[in-house]
Amino acid sequence: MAGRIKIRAQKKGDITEVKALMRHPMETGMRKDEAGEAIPAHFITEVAVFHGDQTVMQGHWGAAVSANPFLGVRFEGGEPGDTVRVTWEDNQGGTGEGQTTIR
Amino acid sequence: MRLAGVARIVGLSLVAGSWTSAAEDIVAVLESSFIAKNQATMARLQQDAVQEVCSAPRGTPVEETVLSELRQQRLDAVVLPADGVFLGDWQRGAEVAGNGRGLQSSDDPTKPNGGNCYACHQLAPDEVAYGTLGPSLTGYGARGQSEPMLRYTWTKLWDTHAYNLCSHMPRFGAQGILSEQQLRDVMAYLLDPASPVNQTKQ
Amino acid sequence: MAVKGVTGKMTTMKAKPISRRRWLQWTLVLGAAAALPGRVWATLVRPDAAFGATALDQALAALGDAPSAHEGIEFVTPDIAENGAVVPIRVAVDSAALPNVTKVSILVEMNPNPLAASFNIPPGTEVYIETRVKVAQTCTLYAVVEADGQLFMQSRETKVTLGGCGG
Amino acid sequence: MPRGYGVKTVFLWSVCLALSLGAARVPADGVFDQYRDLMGDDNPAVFVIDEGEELWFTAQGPKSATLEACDLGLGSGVTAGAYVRFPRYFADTNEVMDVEARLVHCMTTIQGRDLESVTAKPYSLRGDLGTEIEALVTWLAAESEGETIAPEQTHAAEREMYVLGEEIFFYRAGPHDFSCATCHEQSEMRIRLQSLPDLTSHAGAANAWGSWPAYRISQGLVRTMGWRMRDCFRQQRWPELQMGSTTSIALQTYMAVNAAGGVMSAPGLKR
Repeated sequence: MAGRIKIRAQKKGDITEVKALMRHPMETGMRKDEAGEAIPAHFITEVAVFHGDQTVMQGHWGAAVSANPFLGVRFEGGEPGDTVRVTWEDNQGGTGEGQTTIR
Repeated sequence: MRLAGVARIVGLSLVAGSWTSAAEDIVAVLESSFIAKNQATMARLQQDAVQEVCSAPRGTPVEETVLSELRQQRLDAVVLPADGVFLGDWQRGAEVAGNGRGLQSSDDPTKPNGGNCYACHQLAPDEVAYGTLGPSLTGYGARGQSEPMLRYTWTKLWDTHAYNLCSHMPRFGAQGILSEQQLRDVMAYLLDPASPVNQTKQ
Repeated sequence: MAVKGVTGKMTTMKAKPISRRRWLQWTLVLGAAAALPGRVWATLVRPDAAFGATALDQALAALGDAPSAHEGIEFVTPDIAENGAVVPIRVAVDSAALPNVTKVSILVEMNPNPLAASFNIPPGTEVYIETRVKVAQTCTLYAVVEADGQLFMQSRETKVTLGGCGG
Repeated sequence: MPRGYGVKTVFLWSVCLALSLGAARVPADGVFDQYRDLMGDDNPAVFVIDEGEELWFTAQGPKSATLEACDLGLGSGVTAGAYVRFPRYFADTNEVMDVEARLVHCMTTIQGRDLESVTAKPYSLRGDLGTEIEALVTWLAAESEGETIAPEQTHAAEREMYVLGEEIFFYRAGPHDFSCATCHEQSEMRIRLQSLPDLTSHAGAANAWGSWPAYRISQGLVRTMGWRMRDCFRQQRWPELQMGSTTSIALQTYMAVNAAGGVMSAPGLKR
């Protein structure tokens, strides 16, 4: 089940700024639901940003990244129309994917 | 689920006649709109004399005699501490002042209720998360611990309506929200010179 | 099921409400995900020891030797957070003052597991990270960067208050 | 219908909108201005808007119908600008309804779903990502983005609902003698650091009414005004307010009429 990612990539001078919002609960495993049952840990563990087929950033995340995570990165170069893609993987084997083109 | 049914009935009566804001009609509407949840029972929708008088929308006049009579009743009903000991432990008082729980449907009824004083008042100058609905009580201890001041402060906590009818402040003693010991501890938090309330800002 | 693709001109004035209907002019790419270019992060090992650490010094030790403070790291966090569940942070490193940074890690001292996230920065990518982390209680946050095998850091305190009406 | 992102087709939304913070409520002395600036415009409510839109177009219930035939007061299927006219009187039910009540009506009539199941869990509990009602109301609010708040007051029942709403607003009850007015009758006030809009004033009501539903950062969820009132009553130590009940509709009428003329700017972003 691919989670949704919303991305905007904007050329600013000689760098490209990428902002991404990801749809994910980022459960720490320490919270309890109304019935007092622990809600299992469910959080993004790996995230990556690509410009075309080049890796722009790659991160490891813990459960302390906020729910519906936000990520902002910048890389040198990139032309309007180029593809920018973001992907993630979580501790339950779920994946997320989003793609846009540079403005 | 009485959603559609009851709303229709009330809707009809709305259309038929103009709405008279007699108390019974509003209680009927409230009872059709809420369901009991844990300790928050439907009985809590019923008003007592103070609540009824103090629920008049702004600008609706209430005769002065009614107000003064009720205020006197509240004053007479105040229960001072049994052994005349007004001050408890300010550390425990600090906990009561910071605890916003108690008597909600989501609260554990076996745990002590909080006073949530910080919701509306500034107290210890170093605590930045304070409310502004009530006056600042920082440095309250400077008022000293004379008998009248102890009785005044106790009465304000027990039932503020004894002095200021229709105040927004809950009746911590009269409504059984805080125990006598908790009230003593809050009194100490306010009046004890060692309490953070009476220290200067770091 | 018809899904309306909507594009529209976006006003970027911050004060005015920016609406969904007046989105920035984007091209809408619909279609199956292109094949992932190899398991790129498989080559980079997740620092599980650091993520598992339950105390700040333990997490730092797992990242490398003790970091020294460095002015070249700009670490921005709010002085007071409206809620500890979402604390926006920004790390930016001036590569002239501190060159060859390859990794940025964010730690929150009083969290059950202080290490919140770590980012690998390949050449050609600015050392610039914006994200949002959970802060369990008022404490010090750390931005730790690795350059030429050495750790440097910048720290800031963020206050987390009991929000709302306290209940 | 699987919740949230259980939708099979992979949506490569490449568009990220910048939902403004709406009329975010910050204490007068701006203690959270820096925090709000750092948060910027990226409001996760954008996902919930999409999920609401998808639900509107998704066939459900015994009649396996979508909600496209639902009349929100501007004609069946008309969603743009519908939210800002609520609460309003509907001849087909002979009732003044809020958005939540009207959606429930369409679900039971057009889709043939039973009232019990549709209203069993209106609002997310801890650990959920969002309920159907929350997503639909969020999308409908976004469909009124920038519109002028103009609740219907032409029908006698609508005007009387306002009078009832005002009366309930000042009704003090429960162990703490709280009413809505206890906290929402004065401007520039706050509980701890939580600012309190004066809902008896136009400015305060427009600010509040125009920015709900809103993404609550403390919960990672978009919450509706219906939920906001239910949780307020919980803290007032009252029993539990029912979605679409007369009290809920009356209070929203009181707020919306006080807010009339203001601008809708939801979903907002709140603590």
